[in-house]
Amino acid sequence: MLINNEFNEQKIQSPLRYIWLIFKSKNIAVVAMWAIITLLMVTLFTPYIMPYSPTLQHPDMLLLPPYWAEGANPAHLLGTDDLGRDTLSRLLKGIQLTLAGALSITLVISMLGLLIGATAALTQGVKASIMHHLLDALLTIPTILTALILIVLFGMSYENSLLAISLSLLPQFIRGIYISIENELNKQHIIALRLDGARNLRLLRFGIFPNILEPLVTLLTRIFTMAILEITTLGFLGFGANANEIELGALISKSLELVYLSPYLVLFPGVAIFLIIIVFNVFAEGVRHAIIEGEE
Amino acid sequence: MALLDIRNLSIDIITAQGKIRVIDKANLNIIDGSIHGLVGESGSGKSLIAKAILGLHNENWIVTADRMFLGNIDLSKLSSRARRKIMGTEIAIIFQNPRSYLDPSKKIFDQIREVLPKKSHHKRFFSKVVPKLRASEQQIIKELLHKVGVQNDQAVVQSYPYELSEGICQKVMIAMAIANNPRLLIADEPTTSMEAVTQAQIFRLLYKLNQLHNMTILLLSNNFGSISNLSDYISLIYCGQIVESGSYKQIVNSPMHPYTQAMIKTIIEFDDGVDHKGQLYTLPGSIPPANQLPIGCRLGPRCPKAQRTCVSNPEAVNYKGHIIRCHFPQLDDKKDANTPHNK
Amino acid sequence: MFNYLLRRIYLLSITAFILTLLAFTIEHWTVHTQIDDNTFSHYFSYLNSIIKGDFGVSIIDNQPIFNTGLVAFSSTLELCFFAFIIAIIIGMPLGIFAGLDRNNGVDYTIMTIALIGLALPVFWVAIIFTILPHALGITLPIDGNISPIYEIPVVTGLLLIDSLLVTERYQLDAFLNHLTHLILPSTVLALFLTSEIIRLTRHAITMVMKSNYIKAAHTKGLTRWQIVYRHVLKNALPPIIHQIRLQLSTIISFAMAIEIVFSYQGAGMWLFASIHQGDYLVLSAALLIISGFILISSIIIDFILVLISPSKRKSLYADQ
Amino acid sequence: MRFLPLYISLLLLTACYQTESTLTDSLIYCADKSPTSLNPQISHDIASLDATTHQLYNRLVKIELISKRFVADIATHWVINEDKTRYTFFLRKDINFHHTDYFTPSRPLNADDVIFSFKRMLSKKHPFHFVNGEADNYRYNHPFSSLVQDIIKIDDHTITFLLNKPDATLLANLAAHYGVIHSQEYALQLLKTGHPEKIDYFPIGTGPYQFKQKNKQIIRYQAHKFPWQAPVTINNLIFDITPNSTKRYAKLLSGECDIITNPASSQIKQISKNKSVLLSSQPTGNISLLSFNTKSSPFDKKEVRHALSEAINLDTILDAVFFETAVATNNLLPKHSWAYNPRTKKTTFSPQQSMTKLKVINFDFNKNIRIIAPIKNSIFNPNFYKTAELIQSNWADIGIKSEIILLRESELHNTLLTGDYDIYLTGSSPYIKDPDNLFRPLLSCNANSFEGNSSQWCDETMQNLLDATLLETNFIQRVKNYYQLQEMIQAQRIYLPIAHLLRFDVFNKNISGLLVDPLTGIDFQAVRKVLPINKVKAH
Repeated sequence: MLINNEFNEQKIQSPLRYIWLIFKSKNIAVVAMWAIITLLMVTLFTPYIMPYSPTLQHPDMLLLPPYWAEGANPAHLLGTDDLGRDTLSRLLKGIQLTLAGALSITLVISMLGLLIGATAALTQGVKASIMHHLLDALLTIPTILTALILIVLFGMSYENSLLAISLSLLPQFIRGIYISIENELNKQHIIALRLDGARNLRLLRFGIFPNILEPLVTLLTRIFTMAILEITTLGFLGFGANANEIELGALISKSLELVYLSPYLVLFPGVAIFLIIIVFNVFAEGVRHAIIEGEE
Repeated sequence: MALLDIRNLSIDIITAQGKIRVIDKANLNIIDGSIHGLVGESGSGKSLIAKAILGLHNENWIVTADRMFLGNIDLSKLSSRARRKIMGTEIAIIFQNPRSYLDPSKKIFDQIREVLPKKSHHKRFFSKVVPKLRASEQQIIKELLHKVGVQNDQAVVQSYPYELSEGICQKVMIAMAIANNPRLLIADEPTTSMEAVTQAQIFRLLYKLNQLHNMTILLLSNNFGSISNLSDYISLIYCGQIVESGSYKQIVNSPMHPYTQAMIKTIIEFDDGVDHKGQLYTLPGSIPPANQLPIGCRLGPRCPKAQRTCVSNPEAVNYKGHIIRCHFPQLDDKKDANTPHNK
Repeated sequence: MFNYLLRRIYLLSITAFILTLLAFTIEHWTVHTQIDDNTFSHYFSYLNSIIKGDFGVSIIDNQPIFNTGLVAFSSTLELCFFAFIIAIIIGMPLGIFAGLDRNNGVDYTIMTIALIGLALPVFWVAIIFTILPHALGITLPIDGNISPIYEIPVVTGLLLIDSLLVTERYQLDAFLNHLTHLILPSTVLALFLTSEIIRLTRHAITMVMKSNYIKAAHTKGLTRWQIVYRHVLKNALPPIIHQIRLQLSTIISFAMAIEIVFSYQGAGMWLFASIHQGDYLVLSAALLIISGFILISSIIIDFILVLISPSKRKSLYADQ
Repeated sequence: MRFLPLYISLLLLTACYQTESTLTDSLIYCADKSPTSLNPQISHDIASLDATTHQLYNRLVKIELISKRFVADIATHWVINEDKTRYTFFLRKDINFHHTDYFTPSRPLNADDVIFSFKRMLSKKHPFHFVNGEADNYRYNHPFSSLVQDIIKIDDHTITFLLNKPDATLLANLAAHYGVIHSQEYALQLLKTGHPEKIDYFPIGTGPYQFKQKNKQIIRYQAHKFPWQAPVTINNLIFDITPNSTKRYAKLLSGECDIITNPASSQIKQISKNKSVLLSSQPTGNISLLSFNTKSSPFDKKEVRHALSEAINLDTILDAVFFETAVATNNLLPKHSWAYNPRTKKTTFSPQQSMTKLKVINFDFNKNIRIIAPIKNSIFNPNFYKTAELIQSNWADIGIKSEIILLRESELHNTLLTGDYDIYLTGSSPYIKDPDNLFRPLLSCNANSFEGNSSQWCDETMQNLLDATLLETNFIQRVKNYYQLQEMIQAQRIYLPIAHLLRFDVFNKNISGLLVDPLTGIDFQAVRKVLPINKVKAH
């Protein structure tokens, strides 16, 4: 007689491994992943890979075009600005500030949001109800308005703009997490777990969390995208970084006057923002698909 | 005369881990005017066959068949457009969980009206404004609903699906299915998750349709016991392989495949005297997941008669219309057909 | 139905109460800075004055803030409205195409467009648009709502209507001029909105296409377009509208950023200019005006949803 | 999808629509700043002058731009007595004031109006002397106030100016922007209603355009209903205030502006290449300066001032900040001034020499030099911060530390008065073409740092020279005195002149007849607008 569990034990891979396997087969997503790794490296090692200091002026080389255009200087790959500062270095510095800002915002929001969202979903009564109404109210305020209010209250600085953006995006994230946990809570397997006597923490860890990976990825991507867009928007409007901090949006607004003379100075930071968002979104989309297919 | 004749139907599904053959060379021969039961456990591929017949493929399916004839039309060679035409008029299908197969945002009336024999465009347009035309449609719908045993048709046609019970919904589905007098009605586990009384009603309705309107029915079920009495012919399917197929008498009286035998034994007949606290009969093991199917005869690892030969796929053998795919069938002594010889 | 209405209004009033608290706190913080024992009575007098529509007077031009804010915000709404129309006209069909033929070339192309639309920072696109007259010689206006040549008295606050009211003086010129001023800003906003609508539509369509009743519709022998037209659209619309409702505040947020680049005299420009000139009273007024609008419109949308989608009507009975 | 072509065609359709520039009776002038008031007597910034002097008002005499001669305006002719102390003017009799919805004049202009207008500046007893100006009379602080003893009405259309001493500059003063004539009748009416402040914001004058409406972004004028001069062809004159220079140029190209002022310095090259627009440039008396706070150590030593000046590369600043909107200079006076001393040398850029000089005088290289500048860019400098950054990096090259502090207007005021700064980036713009008007605020002991003397400079010989030259009637002697003064300034290096600025205006090719006087503002009197050629064809 054959053993009953003959089939079941044949290399059932762990879900993460399985997701990774599927993810690996998606070429664009893998490319995006490498791009993200490169971006992170750039962020970490900006001081070492910058060809010049971003504030160093080369008075004899003003407004150089990038290397492919006529009249370029190979010493400045992407040219220089109106004070002879190296565009590439400034761009790298800007990417560092913006990306680091957006990543830390995403990190803070995801931790706080998971905590608050899970608490709200798992508790009932007055606490949850207050939470709910507060969220409802906060969600009706446009993020840019929230950010402006907070900046006016706390004063203008890069750190404050990050704080403001975190606070303005937090309600969205909490609401998202709350809804996905709520959806999951109504499912049979949670009821089964509950009947087994599982406490809330165990419920979260084994019952809920593995099943909300997909909406979580979607939410995090959205938060990250919005964070980048808002950091740069506030920087552009002059509410974010102060004069010495070159964040991508501020870089654009400072070069605005030169847009006719050297459009590259406006184009490059915009393209950089665009690429950062694209790369992260493509990567997240790949992960999401892998998770969905893995679940199927 | 065979209404539906399918030879060597195979379905492969492409997944992240490669191609999986979920239906392996299935043959199906449905006689005109009969009720044909297709029995198999959940996930054995019954619904896939039904979908293949209707041509409802997903993109990641590869469907191949040597022949797939409905009467004298070769379904596999038709364009999707022509096939859709046939679906509307020649083949109809009803499903389990009928409510989910009804559009939640439309009233029953509009949904049934949609399947009524096609009229020319201007007539359909005028039917919205000219009360007489609309009235004639109402009449047809009323008759249809009466035919499937819905009494308060006025209330039903003005309802949304979520306001009706599953049983009524299934009756509506059947009404919609028979509206065009199709030659073949496929019933895909029509009574799952219904109450016993409703189940009986639905089966009786199907039987009546078969008897009164000579409608051929392909009845899919995972419960051998509930449909075997209804069926003229029965096929059994296990993990995408049709293991045995034959008339009711042949299958019930002289099952040859170990799986069929196991199935028949599951029908508890209390007068047989089951031992007190005795174990009910099952095959050892459980159904393998679709991505880890054994090669050769898929019952192999669970089969009480399995031998080394079972790793090769058995050929279908026909004993006077009793078709079987097994290396070691249980052959009655009475049968004098040339026994397949195995060493 | 009546119960549902009451319940919604009850929820609305709680949210509105929280909003007024927030606004009051902000105003207190920016203007008075001191919070004393009398805060409670301060709050009630504040509540009393905002119910009368009195948000104070701007320190810049001595105009009542509430009126200025309403006029500015209605300009923002005009912008959003046009962007919406453009986005729906372009985004809906694209989203439907993508959702119907998932994972093929058409889908990938459309989704790539949508991703690009989302990833482009709106203020940057707006800047690129403002140099179009220089780069391509297009003479579309890039600044303001309407040419200063036309003097439009404020009657309704909506420039689209106000500019039509002066036809005896300018014929349709003022109206057309306003429309042309709307083209570039609303196109930029529509870029974002379109990609959002494509994504939402695609998602909703895929969800509907997966459902059983679509399979059933296939077996009825309906053609693809018949199925889309009769069964898919009506069922896909409610989730799309619902999602857009949730994103109203994001859309207004983007509209405000765009306004500032185009100097379009809307809520964004109003806030921006006021903050730069140190008039912080506008913050709490803007909060109440914009959030109030979003609150009320989301309830209206909820109602529309209940009306157009029968399955949602269940909630009328199910909820308390 | 099927709507896409529709949308595109809609876009194309509107792209062919008629822009504002096709309306020939309306003209949009895009200014960079809002005027502070609509009366050039109290507001001397160029934005206010552009908006008022030539548009709303007339003066007794004016200077013809090309021949630089005085010609009649409100006065038909004038008589000067032998010792140049009595100037008698004969007025035109047919001059109407504006008819607006807030004022309807009952009589044409007469001598009362002229006397009213000048007395407002001269007499503290005048009911309007302190209107809109609080307690300070700094706004009337121009040479005119000390020049005139009295103004006498001879008859309704004849007046006489009595001077304190012989002076040839009276006509120049009367032709300056503050010599405009207001309506006395309107002023009396305002006094009666208790709103005298309206005189500067709801103006009544005799100019070719009359005031219609003003808000934060827009000022509307319309043609004078009963003009006494040749009627203007522009019916609606609109000032559209667009502070962003990039946008101003974009609006010119998109047809939303007909004329723009002050294009960004970085755009000049691009604009001069553009064939669809015309660029007009005018030298102005405006100068961009760096001033050393001579009260704070070590800037009280002229060697330090010289050495630090030599370490600054002015050519780079000119290239990077001013592009082609300014000319290099080493003199406070512009080259076109009659008192300009041609012998002034250019400061040469030589960091080495500067470093050695500093070492010789034991300069403290650890000192952190505080450079202050306004946060808002002005006509003196298109980008204060950039200029400061360049100077900072120049100094950093020879090891001098510095920090840049950008200040808002109110903070700046306080800092200047307390003297808590080392270097101040600023500029100077004289009202009239007399050199005294430039030197006095910068060098006089009586001028405080906010009024212009940001070096906190006070030197007796220099003060005496200044005072003597003002009273000097001999022209040759005056020139000699100013030559001497310029040499003294150079030797002391109180200020480092950075550049003399040009004024630029850009306009579409269909505009003609635009006159720009860098001192009194732009003049739309003779402007005509024709349909662009391609639009004419379309009609």
